[in-house]
Amino acid sequence: MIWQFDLIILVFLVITAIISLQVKDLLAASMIYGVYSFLMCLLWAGMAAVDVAFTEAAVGAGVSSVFLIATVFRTSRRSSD
Amino acid sequence: MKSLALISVVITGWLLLSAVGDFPYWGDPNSPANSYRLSQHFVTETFHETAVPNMVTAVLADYRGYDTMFETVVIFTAGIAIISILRVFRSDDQVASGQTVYEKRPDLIVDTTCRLMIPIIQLFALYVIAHGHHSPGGGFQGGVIFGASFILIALSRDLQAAHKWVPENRVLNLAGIGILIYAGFGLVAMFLGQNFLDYAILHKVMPATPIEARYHSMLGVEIGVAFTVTAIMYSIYSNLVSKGTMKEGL
Amino acid sequence: MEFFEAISAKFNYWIYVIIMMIGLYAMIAKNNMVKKLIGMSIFQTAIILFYVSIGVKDGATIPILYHDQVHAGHHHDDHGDDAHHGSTDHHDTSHGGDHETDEFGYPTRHAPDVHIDGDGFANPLVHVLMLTAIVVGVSTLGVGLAITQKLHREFGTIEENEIHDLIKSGK
Amino acid sequence: MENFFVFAGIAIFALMLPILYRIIVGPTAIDRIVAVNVIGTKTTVLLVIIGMIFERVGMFVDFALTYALLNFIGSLAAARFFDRVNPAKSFTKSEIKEQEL
Amino acid sequence: MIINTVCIVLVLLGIIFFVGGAVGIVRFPDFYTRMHAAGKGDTMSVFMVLVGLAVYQLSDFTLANLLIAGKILFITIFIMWASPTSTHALIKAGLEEGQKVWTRNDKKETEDEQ
Amino acid sequence: MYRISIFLLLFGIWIVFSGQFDAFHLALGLISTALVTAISSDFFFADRSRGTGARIQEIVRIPWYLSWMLYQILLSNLHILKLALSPGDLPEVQPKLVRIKTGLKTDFAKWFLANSITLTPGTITIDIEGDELLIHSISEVTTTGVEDDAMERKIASVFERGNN
Repeated sequence: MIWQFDLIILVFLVITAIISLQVKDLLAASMIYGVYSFLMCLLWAGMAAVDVAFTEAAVGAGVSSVFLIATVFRTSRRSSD
Repeated sequence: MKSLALISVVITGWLLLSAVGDFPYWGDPNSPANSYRLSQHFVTETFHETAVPNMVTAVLADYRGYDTMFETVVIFTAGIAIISILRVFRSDDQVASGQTVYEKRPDLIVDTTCRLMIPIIQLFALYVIAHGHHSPGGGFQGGVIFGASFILIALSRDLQAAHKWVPENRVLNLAGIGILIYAGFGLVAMFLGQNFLDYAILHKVMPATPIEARYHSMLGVEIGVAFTVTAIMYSIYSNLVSKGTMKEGL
Repeated sequence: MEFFEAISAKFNYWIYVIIMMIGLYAMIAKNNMVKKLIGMSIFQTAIILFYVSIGVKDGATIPILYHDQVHAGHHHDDHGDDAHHGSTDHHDTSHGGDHETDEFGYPTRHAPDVHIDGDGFANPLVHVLMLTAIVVGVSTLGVGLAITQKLHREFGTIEENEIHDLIKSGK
Repeated sequence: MENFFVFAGIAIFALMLPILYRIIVGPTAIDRIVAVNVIGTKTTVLLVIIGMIFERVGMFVDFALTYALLNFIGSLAAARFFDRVNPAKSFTKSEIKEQEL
Repeated sequence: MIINTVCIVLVLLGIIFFVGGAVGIVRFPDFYTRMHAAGKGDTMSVFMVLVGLAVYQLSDFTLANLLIAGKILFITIFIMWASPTSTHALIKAGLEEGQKVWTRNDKKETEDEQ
Repeated sequence: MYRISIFLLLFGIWIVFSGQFDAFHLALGLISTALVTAISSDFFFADRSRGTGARIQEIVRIPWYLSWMLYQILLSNLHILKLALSPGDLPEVQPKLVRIKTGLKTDFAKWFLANSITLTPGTITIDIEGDELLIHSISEVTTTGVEDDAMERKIASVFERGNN
């Protein structure tokens, strides 16, 4: 457990969560959700949960943002809120 | 509506925060979760009982094998659900493709980079599956990475090119085979007279001691998980990106 | 000061509640389906954060044995029998019940000389519980996105209030 | 040495702040996507540094490698999105002459 | 001791290059120039930091550590391999989206108009 | 021939990944490498008409080129650092779109050229079509630098010496 890193990441997490929900452009929102997932992976790596961090790395970088982008591509990109 | 949501969220948050005082301190080795007998047993005895250095893999595939098997089934069910929600089988489909027919301009730089990268991603995924016992990794992670390599094929070329490698029906067969591999290990153990998913008895059909039988069965189970996860990840992507028509991907 | 210490010692729990409430608010109040699903994923990761931070131990390393320990185990296996035959008395006194065998003559404990410190490794149980939750979470995200696309196919929009209006007006 | 690694990690986290600023204000979506890409690279480095602090780098290298290999997929998907939404142009021909001058 | 010094110097140099990229991303005027900072400020800095860490890893010279250093070098290779491609794909996407190319003359003209 | 060399290449990569040298893990490595070779060996080496000798010559020359490339990347980063930290309203930033023609024939050489241009000081390849490249250049110095064809000659000497 590296408390210096953890404190920084926890603050960043809240910031990215709020941004990704406030952005009106859904494409940007899904990419920023990717940043949220990167930070989560770092947090778990810092908490010594390597397998969880590995899963989050593979899922967050590889597939989850791609799924969101695919849906945004097939529906609409603008959001009203 | 928004103010109502805000009020309810604030009340819920306040209730949860008022419970925070009862939690143990962060990183306390004597907290209830850490001093629980089962957790201690998993840390100290796993290596002696299964010969696997990575405790997470051992607990995942052996001690809690039942749980993991049905998590895999949940993933499989999610894939089936997406197909039944979204897939359209009519060939003259007007609904999905509002756009004009897309002519793909091949991009030389992206195509070349992806071509050089895809086999290495696949090799890395297999490495992750095979070395789940000694380093972080295992069926779930390796499966997702392997699925991502197929997604990369579909992105760098188009969906049809990826379908030439992994046709739709073969994908679903693979997903089913994965679960069958997993359940097969449990059933063989059951037929040999032990409980479902109790791998130690498999030394009767393997050239190994009971401890090694557990070690090797875990690898087999991880391979089954990897099959299912690979197939379902690719299936979800190909359905979502084409709105169920399996044509004109991203 | 006391208040500050109370926050800093349990900072992760505070953040988990805040993140969870952000996700919950997005699920209730946001109008757009994709935003709702992002909120759902954030809610999910908040729960996983809660579980993982319960299993943290100060000064503990990752729940994988050191290379030396694993290697020592195999090393012992190779030469253990010789030592056993050579100095039976000494061995039996020092490792009383470690060399038990089952009815087939196989050892029941792998590498009995390796000592594993219970407090030196992080708690693997919470990691196992949460590892599968992530992959299952991405599958359920996929199901949600598929339902969103189905809605878009039916109604031509993914905004909740517009869908309500369309349903009320009989489409 | 461990203190040095902690310091290096904090420095890299501090350098994420300007990029978060770009994500928050970024005038267009694609600016934000570029910033996300940069954060992905920094994450890879940070994972290796965390491994150094734990003194178990061999275990942490694996998913740094995953990021190095897969971070590319997200950016590529976003780029393909723009490619599909906007009609295909031939940039080396004369269409963007006016921009060039 | 020498190895520690080499590692510290390389990591610090890498962080200085990171500063270049980060400042560039904030200060540069348009999307394309920011892309320069984002795409290139990273390659050399990642190379320096990771090579520094790989050198530190080799301070205890065994086969396992050598292979781990090799893996760290693999990370650099893959980043330097994928980074130009994603830079290219994104900048092309930006041009397709119709991002204006900022030039010195444009700026002068707008200032004159104001 | 190509399949065997791809198999050996991938197995070398596996060895670096794996780090376990007991028989069980080596056997797993052989199986995995064979599987990847079977399903996706078509991705490597698009142009398979070249002879073995030409390939070996290329492989010998590439590291020499890469070391030169590394030096260029260092210069590129120093350039960005200097531009980013220059005071005022960034007087040296004068972006421009440049179009150059290349004489390189093979796709792989073109890919190499495009990536090299992206990595070197102040230039990014936007698009490549036929033998024309569209390049975004950030300042006056780099614009003149990219119009000079030194890099192209170096790449041609690596990949296409045998052809001419």
